[in-house]
Amino acid sequence: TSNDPGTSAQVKTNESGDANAAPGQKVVIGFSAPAADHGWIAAITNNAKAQAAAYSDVELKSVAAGNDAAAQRAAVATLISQKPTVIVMLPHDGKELDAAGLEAMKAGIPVINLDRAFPSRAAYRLQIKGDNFGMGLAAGAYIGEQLKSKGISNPIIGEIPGIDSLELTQERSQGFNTALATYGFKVANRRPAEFTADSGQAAATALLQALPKMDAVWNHDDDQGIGVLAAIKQANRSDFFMVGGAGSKAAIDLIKADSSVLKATVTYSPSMASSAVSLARLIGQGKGMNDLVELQVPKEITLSSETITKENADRYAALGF
Amino acid sequence: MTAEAVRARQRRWNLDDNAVRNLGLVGVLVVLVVIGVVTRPELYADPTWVRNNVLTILQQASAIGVVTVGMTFVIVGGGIDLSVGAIIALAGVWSTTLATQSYGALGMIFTALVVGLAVGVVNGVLISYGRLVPFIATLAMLVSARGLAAQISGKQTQVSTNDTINNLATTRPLGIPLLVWLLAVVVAAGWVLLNRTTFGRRTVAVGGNPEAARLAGINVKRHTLMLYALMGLCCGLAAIMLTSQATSAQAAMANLYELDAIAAAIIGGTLLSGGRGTIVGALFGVLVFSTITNLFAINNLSTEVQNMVKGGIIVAAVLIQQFRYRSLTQLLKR
Amino acid sequence: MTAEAVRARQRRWNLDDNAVRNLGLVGVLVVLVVIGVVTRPELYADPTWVRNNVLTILQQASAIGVVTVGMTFVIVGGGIDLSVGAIIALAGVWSTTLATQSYGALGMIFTALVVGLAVGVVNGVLISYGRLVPFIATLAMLVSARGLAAQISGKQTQVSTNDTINNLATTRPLGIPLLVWLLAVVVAAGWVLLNRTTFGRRTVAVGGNPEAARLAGINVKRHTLMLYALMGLCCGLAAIMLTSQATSAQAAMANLYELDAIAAAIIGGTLLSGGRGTIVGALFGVLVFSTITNLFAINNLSTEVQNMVKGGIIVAAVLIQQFRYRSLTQLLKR
Amino acid sequence: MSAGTESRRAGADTVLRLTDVVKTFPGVRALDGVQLAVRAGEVHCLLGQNGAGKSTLIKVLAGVHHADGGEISWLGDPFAPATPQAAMRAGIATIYQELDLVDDLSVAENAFLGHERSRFGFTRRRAIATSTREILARLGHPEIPPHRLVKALPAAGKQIVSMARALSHDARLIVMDEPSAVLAHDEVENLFRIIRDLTANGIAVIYISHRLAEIREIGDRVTVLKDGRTTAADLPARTTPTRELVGSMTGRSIEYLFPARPAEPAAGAPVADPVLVVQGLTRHGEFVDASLAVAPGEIVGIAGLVGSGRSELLETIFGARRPDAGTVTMDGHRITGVGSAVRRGMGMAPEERKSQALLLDEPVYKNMTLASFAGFAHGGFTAARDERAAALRTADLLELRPRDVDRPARTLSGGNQQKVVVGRWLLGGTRLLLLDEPTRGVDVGARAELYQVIRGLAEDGVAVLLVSSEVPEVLGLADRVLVMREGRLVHEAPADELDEDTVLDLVMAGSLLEGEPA
Ligand SMILES: Nc1ncnc2c1ncn2[C@@H]1O[C@H](COP(=O)(O)OP(=O)(O)OP(=O)(O)O)[C@@H](O)[C@H]1O
Ligand SMILES: Nc1ncnc2c1ncn2[C@@H]1O[C@H](COP(=O)(O)OP(=O)(O)OP(=O)(O)O)[C@@H](O)[C@H]1O
Ligand SMILES: [Mg+2]
Ligand SMILES: [Mg+2]
Repeated sequence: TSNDPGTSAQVKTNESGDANAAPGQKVVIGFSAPAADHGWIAAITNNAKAQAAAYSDVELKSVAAGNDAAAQRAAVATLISQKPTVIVMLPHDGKELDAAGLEAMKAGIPVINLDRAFPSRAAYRLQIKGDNFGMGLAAGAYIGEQLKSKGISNPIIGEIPGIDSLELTQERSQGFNTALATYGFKVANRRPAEFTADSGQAAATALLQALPKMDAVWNHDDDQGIGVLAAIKQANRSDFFMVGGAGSKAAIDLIKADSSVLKATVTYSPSMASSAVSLARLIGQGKGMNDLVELQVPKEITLSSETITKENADRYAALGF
Repeated sequence: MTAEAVRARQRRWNLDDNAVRNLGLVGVLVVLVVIGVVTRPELYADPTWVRNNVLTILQQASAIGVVTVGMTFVIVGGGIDLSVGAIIALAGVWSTTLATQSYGALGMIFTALVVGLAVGVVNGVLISYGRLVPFIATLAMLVSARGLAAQISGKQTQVSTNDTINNLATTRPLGIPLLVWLLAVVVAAGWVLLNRTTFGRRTVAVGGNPEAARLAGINVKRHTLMLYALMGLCCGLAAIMLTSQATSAQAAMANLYELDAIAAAIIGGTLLSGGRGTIVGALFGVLVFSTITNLFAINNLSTEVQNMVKGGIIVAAVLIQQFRYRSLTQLLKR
Repeated sequence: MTAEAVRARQRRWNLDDNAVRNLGLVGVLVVLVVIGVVTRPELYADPTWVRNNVLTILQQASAIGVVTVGMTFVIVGGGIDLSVGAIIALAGVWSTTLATQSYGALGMIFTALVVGLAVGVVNGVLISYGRLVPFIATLAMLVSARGLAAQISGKQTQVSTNDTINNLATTRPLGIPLLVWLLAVVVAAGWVLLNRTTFGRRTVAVGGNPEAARLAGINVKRHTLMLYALMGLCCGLAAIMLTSQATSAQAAMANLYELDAIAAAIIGGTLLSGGRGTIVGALFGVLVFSTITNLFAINNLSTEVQNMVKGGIIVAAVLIQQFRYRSLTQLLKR
Repeated sequence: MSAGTESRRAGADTVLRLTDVVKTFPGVRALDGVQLAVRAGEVHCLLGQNGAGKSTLIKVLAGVHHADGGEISWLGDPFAPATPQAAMRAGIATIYQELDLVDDLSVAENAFLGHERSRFGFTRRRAIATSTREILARLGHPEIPPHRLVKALPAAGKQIVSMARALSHDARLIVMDEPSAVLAHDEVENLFRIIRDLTANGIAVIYISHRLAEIREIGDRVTVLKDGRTTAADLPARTTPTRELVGSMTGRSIEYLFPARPAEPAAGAPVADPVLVVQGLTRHGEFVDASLAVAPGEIVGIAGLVGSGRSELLETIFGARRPDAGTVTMDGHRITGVGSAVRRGMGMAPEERKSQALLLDEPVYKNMTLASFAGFAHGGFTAARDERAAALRTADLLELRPRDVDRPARTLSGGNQQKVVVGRWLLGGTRLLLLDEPTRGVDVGARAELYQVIRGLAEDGVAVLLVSSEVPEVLGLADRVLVMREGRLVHEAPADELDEDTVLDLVMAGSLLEGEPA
């Protein structure tokens, strides 16, 4: 989150000087991600572009994918007809764009499936994604630990997810509930927002009104969290602590300052886009990952969700978006 | 029966026309509150909570309420504006750029109002002088304005660092949130403007029968333009209100406000085809929606159940209101 | 002037009324294609690509095209339907539950059509017999149907494992995608229904002058009900088409299809207030939108620029069409 | 009582009988015990003031409204049509006072709307075109093409289509609610020919009109309504003295229809400069090279057939249409649009009250002050009380019935709506009044009042330009008469130098609907 866009891309620079970094044969990467009016997706696109720019042998053909799955299908169709070396695709919905992935693979273009998974294993060459379930688990575990250590046995826990009809939201909530269940806790009230600050404010206001006493709340997304924090301030409440999600720079700073109810955030980093572009280049050039024995890039990579707290905030400051 | 008697009855009937509709909405509100009391008695047992809850409902209704007042004018004047959410987003984003924020709170407010007004004027010009159908012109504006907002914000959520702005949402003169005062002022001004001024009279005429208005010497095009400009101004104000509430603005903010505002206006008794509408009804319409949201929250309904129930409540609200309306006028008839 | 002259002029003028509008849209389409050719000559140099591109545009237009045909009927009949996207989602989700999928392709198609029809009937009953304003009734349905769809799908994207359904989107009889054939059939049927049957003529009467229709002995309520039922059926069909394209369905699918369909119908020359509309125009309206999307894709515009430009193109398209329309009729008038 | 004897005498003949029929609207008893007996093959005229309940009565017959009390028997059986369709099936066809056509359907489709000929749901376009052509020929208008859209027809043409629809049913009774209001002289003759045809075949006709001359020519018997009650029945249409008819309608007698013209100004007295000067005004296809002038205190009438372009000329003078050539000046100032026209003190009462003049859902007083509310207002705030008072004065002047300016305009009868439209320009400082068919649908009593008002305005120095299809009205009211034919002003003379036949000769040299070239 920032008022001046594009200054904070997460890029792997070539300091290590390993062999893979040496310029190789030219790779054209087709890139498609949904229309971004949300900080996280904007960061995904920015990261991909910045990472591609860091390589002299990579050309990124970015295709904006419009507002829904159908638009993205159309965009990918035109992308395929232009025959890039590799396609990196963050689909609107993995299941809905499964067919598009299959089509590209059939046309001989390796597909790197970013973040939202295609169900068919034949639809991608590499899948690199965050761990939504794990994110919920991490948030739940943190909250459970904190409450347990405070000796609260019957806590009131609130949850503010993002757009509720998305599968990723469901996975996060499931992970959250699973972790809480191990402590014998459960969510008292759940008010979804829409990944925007104003909807976050509305949802949080409603939640606070419904729970005059609360011990902890998990807000799935740091961007909408700006509104959530504002609502908490407007309601003049401080009887609980809050955990965020995704790991925005503003959230990390706030955690470090320890000046608000926000005590932690669980990551879901858009840096995966940078990694995807790096690996797309390797796949295009037929190279493997140096630290692995395998000659080729593996088929699936899942980022783990980490918990950022006051203690480790410094280390993560650079990864905030 | 004597002419006098007829007239007296007639006047009574007319008086009750809108009042009865509003009464129906008050009934709906009461029913919603009663459901709340019955389902969560422990919450309603606490007077502080109740007072807070009322203020929360009002505060959450404030921005959309301001938009609905503007929308009522546009619809009464025979138009429609689908771009209100987009205008709010554009005004909000524009007024929270680093450059604008450097001018301080007044600069930000000024920017939001001017951007809203300007977009409204463009809408108005397209519709009145370009002769575009309002639906199409404002739909195009919706798409364009959101695009421009995304461009300006770099698709980032822009945080407001201006304390004056951010505090608007937390200030409570006389114990009532400033935003609620603002809503009250806008509603009162809207009521006077619609019912007691020549501007309002022209609005009704232009929406009710544009040809008749034109032949009576009213400048229909200019008036239409002014209606959309007014709408834009309301959106600019709402943008400030929302920005202060969320302490930030972004291109996707105020999503689908157009539908909410139109629905609230219509439920309040405004005729979608123009020529008739009430500001008080619009306010009640907004409050019904805001109260429904509150009711769902305190009962922790899941989104999908919420949605299913919400559709039903809307239908029921209109039916109740219609039923009351019909049966009451029936009674008055005898 | 002589009566003959008047009559001859009248005939010429009438003939051109809709044709001229459609001509304007064809002009807009040509301009869009020319822009494509100019900006990406290397793509247009390849005949196979061009052929494929045309088919892609048509295929992408197929589902929304079917919805727009239904929407044209509803609007011509004096109504509006905001719930089309939600109906598609509900029908799509319902027909891809594991239980439904176990009945095979026919079971799925049947389910989608019946669900669409049923929701349409509910809309129709609320509007005609419940006397709800169409805007409110279908808005409530939008909210409820999406909620129900989320409930049924458990908010998961439901994958279709039925090859017959999935292959609908890839089959190409005579080299033309099956979905395009379907669109063609629906458009042709819609044209005949609107222009050559009592149902269609009564639709014009009900929308154009409901009082006159009632006085002429038409059962306006029943007819209105049938219009929404027809709309629902179109949505059911569109749900199948979209499901086969995405090989899956989910509660959020066909998002904002209502706005697209209404916009396409209006741009095609259908009067939002009812009583006039053309099926061919609606088709052109859909094609304009689909071509714009394609143009953006091949030029790789970013979404925000796309949106900004799109609004402008919509306005320009309507202005061009209006300009041609006016100046041509002006010419014919002399 | 007399209705009772009558029916006993010719009971077998009586097809329709209404006894004590009552119909109430919110706040109004529109029908308050109506008696009516109609025989087969007769033309039964309904007379009554504006708002007497005539239209309501026929809507009850047509199944549009449902009676709250009383009995109706049709062909000897009790009858209470639930829907318009039921009435039509029973053999009652209706031509309504307000046009009931669908603009975007063709002539043939309108004629057969609701009972389309179809095969498996497909309209038989050729069949209905053929039938429509036959009916139109029977109506004397073979030149109206069945496939033309109704919106492209002039008002008179639409009336013909309404009649065609009534004739397309196999009716035993045809009800006509002021069918002649939008017809010109020759068209009325044609209408009468058709009515005679119908009655010769044993079909009964209920005929409503405010023109006594027509009733005398075509009617057999007259029933008079007043305030929703039958006040006289079974009057012979041809022989009942006018005094008696008007008396039972209004409860008083009308001595002079037209007010006397003021004495001629002494010869040589300075003639006032004209307020309005129109020069060479042209709109292609509507009217050509129209030049005229109107002086303060002068009433200038324009006579002509329906479709001769008078309305268009008036609207163009008012600035509501843009001229292709020519100028309009008021007091030497160019008029470029409605705004400037109204500012200079011009007012126009347009021809189509519903579509061009009224806010149907707004109260009467707001309709009356639509052009003048800004003048009543103080600093942008409206003065509703002053407006209501002024509107009430006008309502009294024009005998508005009911005399209630707070009810929505929609609930007024047609004639009373017309009074509201004219009344609008009696408020405020109008200096030039353009009147397009100001008495369409207005009853005899109110008409006399209206003439008085117009004359009174002229005496106060207001200039009046009057368009009317009723030649006696133009001759009786105007000081000077212009005759318009096919878009051209063909003759000009002081009113007292013209008589009805002369004007008709001038006007009839060619009629648009007849299709003969001039
Ligand atoms: N829909 C309605 N609601 C309320 N009052 C009505 C309605 N329709 C008619 N009225 C009232 O009923 C009375 C009779 O009206 P009606 O139209 O039958 O008069 P009419 O005899 O046809 O007059 P005119 O000669 O002016 O056409 C009037 O007082 C009128 O205001
Ligand atoms: N909707 C229309 N479309 C095309 N031409 C029309 C239309 N209405 C009228 N006209 C033409 O305009 C001319 C004048 O029509 P209109 O009947 O209004 O004349 P008028 O003299 O004002 O008659 P009235 O006695 O009804 O006032 C005629 O040539 C007619 O054919
Ligand atoms: Mg009448
Ligand atoms: Mg005329």
